[in-house]
Amino acid sequence: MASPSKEMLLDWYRQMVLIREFEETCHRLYEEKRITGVYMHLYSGHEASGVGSMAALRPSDHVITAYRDHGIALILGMDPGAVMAEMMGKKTGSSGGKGGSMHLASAEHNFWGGYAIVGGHLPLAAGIALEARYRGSDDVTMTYVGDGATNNGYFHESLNMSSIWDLPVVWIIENNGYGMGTEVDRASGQIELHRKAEAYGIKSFGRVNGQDALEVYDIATQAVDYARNHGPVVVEHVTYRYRGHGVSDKQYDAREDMSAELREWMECREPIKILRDQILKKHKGVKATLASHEEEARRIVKAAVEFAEASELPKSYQELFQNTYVNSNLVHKTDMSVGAGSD
Amino acid sequence: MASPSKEMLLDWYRQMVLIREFEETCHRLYEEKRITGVYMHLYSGHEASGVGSMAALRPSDHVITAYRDHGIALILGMDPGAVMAEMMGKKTGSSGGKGGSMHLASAEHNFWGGYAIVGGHLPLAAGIALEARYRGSDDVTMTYVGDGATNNGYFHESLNMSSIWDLPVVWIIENNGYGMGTEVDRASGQIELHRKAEAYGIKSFGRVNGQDALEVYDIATQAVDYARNHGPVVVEHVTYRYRGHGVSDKQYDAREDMSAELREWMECREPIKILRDQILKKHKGVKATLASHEEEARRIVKAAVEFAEASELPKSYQELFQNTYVNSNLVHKTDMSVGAGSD
Amino acid sequence: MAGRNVAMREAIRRALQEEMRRDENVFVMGEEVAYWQGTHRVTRGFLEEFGERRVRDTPISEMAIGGVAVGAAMAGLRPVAEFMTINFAFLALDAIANHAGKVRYFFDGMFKVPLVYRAASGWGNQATASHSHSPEPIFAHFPGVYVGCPSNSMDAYGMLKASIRDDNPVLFTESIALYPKPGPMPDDEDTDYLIPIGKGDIKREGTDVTLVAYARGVDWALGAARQLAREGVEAEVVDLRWLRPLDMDLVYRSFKKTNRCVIVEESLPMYSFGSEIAALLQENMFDYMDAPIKRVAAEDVPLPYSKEIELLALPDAQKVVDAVKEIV
Amino acid sequence: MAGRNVAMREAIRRALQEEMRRDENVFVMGEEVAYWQGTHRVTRGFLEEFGERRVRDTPISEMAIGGVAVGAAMAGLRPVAEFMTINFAFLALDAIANHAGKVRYFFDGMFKVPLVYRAASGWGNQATASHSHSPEPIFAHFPGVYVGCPSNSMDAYGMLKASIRDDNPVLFTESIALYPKPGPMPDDEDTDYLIPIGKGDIKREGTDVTLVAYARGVDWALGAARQLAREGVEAEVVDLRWLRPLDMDLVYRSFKKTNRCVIVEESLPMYSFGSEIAALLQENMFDYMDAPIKRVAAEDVPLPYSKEIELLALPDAQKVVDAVKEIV
Ligand SMILES: Cc1ncc(C[n+]2csc(CCOP(=O)(O)OP(=O)(O)O)c2C)c(N)n1
Ligand SMILES: Cc1ncc(C[n+]2csc(CCOP(=O)(O)OP(=O)(O)O)c2C)c(N)n1
Ligand SMILES: [Mg+2]
Ligand SMILES: [Mg+2]
Repeated sequence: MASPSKEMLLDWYRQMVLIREFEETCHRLYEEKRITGVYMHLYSGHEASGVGSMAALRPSDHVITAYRDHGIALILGMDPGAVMAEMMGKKTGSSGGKGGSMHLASAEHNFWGGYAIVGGHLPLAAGIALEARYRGSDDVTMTYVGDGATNNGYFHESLNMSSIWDLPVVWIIENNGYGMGTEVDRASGQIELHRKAEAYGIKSFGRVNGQDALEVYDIATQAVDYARNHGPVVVEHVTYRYRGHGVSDKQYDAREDMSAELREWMECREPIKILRDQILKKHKGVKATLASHEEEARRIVKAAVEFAEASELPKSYQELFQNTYVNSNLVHKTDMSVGAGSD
Repeated sequence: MASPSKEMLLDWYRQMVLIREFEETCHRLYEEKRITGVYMHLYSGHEASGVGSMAALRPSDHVITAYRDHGIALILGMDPGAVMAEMMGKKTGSSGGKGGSMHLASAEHNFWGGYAIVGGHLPLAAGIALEARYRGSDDVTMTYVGDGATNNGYFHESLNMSSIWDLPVVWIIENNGYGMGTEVDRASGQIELHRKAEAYGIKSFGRVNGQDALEVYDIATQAVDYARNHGPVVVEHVTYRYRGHGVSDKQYDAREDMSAELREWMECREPIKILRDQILKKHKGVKATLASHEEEARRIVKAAVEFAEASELPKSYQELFQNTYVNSNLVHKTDMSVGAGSD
Repeated sequence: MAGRNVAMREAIRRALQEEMRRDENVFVMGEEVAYWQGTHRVTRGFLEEFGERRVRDTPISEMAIGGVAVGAAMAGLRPVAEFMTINFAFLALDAIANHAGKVRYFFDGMFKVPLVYRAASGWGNQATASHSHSPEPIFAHFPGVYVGCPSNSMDAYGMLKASIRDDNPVLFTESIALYPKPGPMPDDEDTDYLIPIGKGDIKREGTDVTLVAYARGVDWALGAARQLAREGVEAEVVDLRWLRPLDMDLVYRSFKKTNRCVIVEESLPMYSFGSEIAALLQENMFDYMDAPIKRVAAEDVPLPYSKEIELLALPDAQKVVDAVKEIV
Repeated sequence: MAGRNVAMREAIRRALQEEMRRDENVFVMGEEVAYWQGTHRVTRGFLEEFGERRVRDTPISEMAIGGVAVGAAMAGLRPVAEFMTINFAFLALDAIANHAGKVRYFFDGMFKVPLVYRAASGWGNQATASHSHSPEPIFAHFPGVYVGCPSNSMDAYGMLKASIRDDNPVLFTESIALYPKPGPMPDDEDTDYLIPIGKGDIKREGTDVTLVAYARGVDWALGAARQLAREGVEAEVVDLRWLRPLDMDLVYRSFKKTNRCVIVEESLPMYSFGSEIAALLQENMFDYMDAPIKRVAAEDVPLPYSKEIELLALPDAQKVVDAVKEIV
């Protein structure tokens, strides 16, 4: 069993409390209408899944996910200010305000982005891994995919392609029990999602308690190692979403079974608390550090909000059209007769 | 082990020699340019797969397949003349000349057709089975799908849907070793195709020698029974295509490994010969019947060709537009301003 | 005949509910239509009333949703299959265009395909590029599937009912922005209120310019018409309602009177609704054209998240007014 | 500059081969591109020359073909992904329109997507309804992906090379009917012969009517022009070559001279190429219009198998001549 150092554990704690603070702040800002829009999917509850697995990566490895991407972005070290500015559609946002909550990315961090079409990022993951194989590099592509997404054709075609081409992808199924309002067993004929690997002849590392960062990390190191040296692998993280599907999800208030379930998860399987207990059990004299991480998280997120709110919205036609194409001369109002020819 | 009566066996023989005669005649007519077009995919070599499995059905059950559909049509009892006329695009064709080789169907026989988009018929199969479940009928939908098609998103989504909805579908994978020119192991990460059932929590009846009608029948009766009473099942038939992918496939001449393989199959695993040997081993005094079936096949196919060739081609705008819609008044040359409103 | 005001969402809900009560073969399937009560609340209460057999949640499997509906329809049911939004129906283009729209044809009339695909459509509200389309014209390009796009409660009610009762496949799109919009409805007892497939409607009479629109475009056109009226320009607003088949006679009649036209749509501008209507008008009404026909559509760009530039990209009444002023 | 005559298939093959020799990052993937040597023989010999690493057979997985190319391109390769025919690309509409065409935009320029999708297109030869489309306009509806459609060997060569070298995604369609058509090519040493994206071409000069076409439509237009010339009508044939972006200046220049236009395409008629070009012409060239602009396209029907009615459904030179005669 991989045993992370004290420094690593403390750093995970730092990441997890930062994510939680960031997400809960997003939630509040949305309620206050300081963040607008219709789509925002929070990572609260998922922290150990992302933090534990990405700790197994090296910087040259690749990461890609769906729209529930804030946590991944922060773990990779993206600037919280730029991420918060993106929530608000500001020019200083990490995607210049064009992408919003669902489309964070950072080329610098090998973070290939969050994507909004369910399953749509899965073949992209295979393509990114193909580039590594093509060049003979052994960088892996860590790919997060929801339980609901495993029922989509993209999942099937992408995993199969990764298998026949021996692509170094770690397919992490984040099974949080639901795709929107649909329980796993109402959506998938196979409820042990990791067993879908069988259909592709892909190695499975089975099902992992996604609320326990240590367990996640342990399996992730094996999975990453396998992918780096052999080919694709599947891992299933069992986790839970604390804030429902997304900001416009009103089911948690409406469905009593869901709120009871939520309370149960928050009380008995809270990932930050689990990690905290593990750290305190193993290491002495770290309480102050933990507290300082918590405080630091509040400070960082507060500063992020201030930065984001002080930033400007893009407003011009020039900004609207920019970056539709490389070398586009179409930087003004649509003129259908003017080509967007490059060069 | 299900043991079919002498009459059944003789009838299977009749069906198989009819198919072979029909297919080889199609091949010849195509070479002679008496059948035209670019797509025609023959069932020669596959006979036992279709005959043995469909023998497990009752008339109210449903059948659907892809473009390699001539054999299925003939087994169901469609008129060979109408089928041959369809090859030639004649008015008297079973699809009025609109569909051609890839689109045979017969509502009367619960044959829901041949389809040309790989995997495209699989959700239709689920939909047909849904109708049965919806009405509380226990009719099953026998669905044929190629090995290559199992790598397509349609396969994944359709099998999963059949599983969560307990639809009475028998998914028969006709594994003839290739999707066009691609061997199974170059296209699918899982080479035991029946094991894909695991991804959907679907019952699998494993892999069957698709050249042995008796073995096919034996498993098919169990599979149909299971589907009728419980839900979807998967069966894999290992078979072979004698005439390459389709009429425009020139690989069998070009690739020596393929022709050697073909010879091996034709010599050692020839489905008609296998059945013939089985019949002769079990039953006495049937040689004349077998011979008369062979002769009858030649007679029927010859008459079919004569009928087809004597029939007329559709030629009018009225025929071109007919049956685009139900109750369409668009039976003349396109007039984009005239609505095709029904009623 | 006009009864109480209800939101378009509710009009659609009621039409669907009544048709399900009326015909046991009608059922709904789609993502979150049952337990979640429909993402846009159109199937609110359906699970309770009709049960799991007729109100079927599906996995996130758009190809299968598209194709299962075809099979079920061929076999004799009348599926109403919902795509949560039209954007996800891109994944079902093959099922819709190549299967729903063609099985009747390539089997020369052997089968009927009486299904309705419903999909929420349109953009706005920072839904971002991949979730912001109004691509009805793309689907209407292909023969075989009718395409209906209502602009208000009454129409939505009558058009959906006609679609469900028709024996052909229909793609029925509902502008998300119009869901909450209130409008009159037929009287409660008038449950057979049907708007025939392919029948457009004059939403406002006028003599100076014809505004041709559908769905949300109709509101922009009406808004523009009110503004123009204050400046003495009387616009006639033609709501085509169906993109396939097109009620061009209605447009031509109006154009013969006004001799000027602006086409309004929420969709992208190229190879789109405005393209087709303008092409048809100049071809068939050449002698009546007093000015070029103008088009108001979304800008030719993916839709951004950020709200002000998102609004820049979208059409609105003011853009329609400006276009009219260029030609009157 | 024009070298020997070669078939368009061979011109495409050579362009692709040379670009692969020139740039190690270029590779091909698709169904049957390697061992089968390409369904249309465009990648004949590639496997032998470039090996399995750069010539990759795929499963029958169009969604993945569409999306893997996007990921590989973002990561720095230059994929040329083949859809065996454009019909199968319906299954990849989401990968193409929502991913290839938008990742650059929604990440505000963070990534480039230098890929080419190649697809055999068009109809004829009794390929039947689901295999008979020329739906380039549908794909060109969406901003983000350029669309190129050559009409002869020289253009195919120069356009494909430009597409491969461009840093934007390009959908490149090849009319099946044109594959065997011979035509001149650039000289052997001229391996940098490029036709810029968005640049159309006058294929024949004339003064009396402008025929606007692309791909196979160009041959019908040229055929019609020859026939018309015998009757004293000189048609100018504009080959737009690219459906996105459109070289409308070229069309306008021609139209200012001829004041009459017929648009020719292989595609279905509604919401299509002819629609857009006619709409643009009447809008921007109103004062130069001496007659309505006519459109010649396929009939608005799924394509049947049977050969005579299939031909009825397709455009041809005679239909173009007839359309011209209505307006000159
Ligand atoms: C193709 C497609 N269909 C439907 C949707 C709407 N949708 C967005 S998220 C979602 C649920 C996905 O669930 P899951 O994969 O489990 O991820 P989670 O949200 O739980 O992280 C759905 C149905 C979509 N975005 N794309
Ligand atoms: C979606 C789609 N992609 C590609 C094709 C071209 N194609 C036709 S048949 C075929 C091979 C299918 O192989 P398999 O499923 O094994 O069936 P078989 O021909 O062996 O019976 C391919 C690639 C198609 N018709 N549809
Ligand atoms: Mg989930
Ligand atoms: Mg096969």
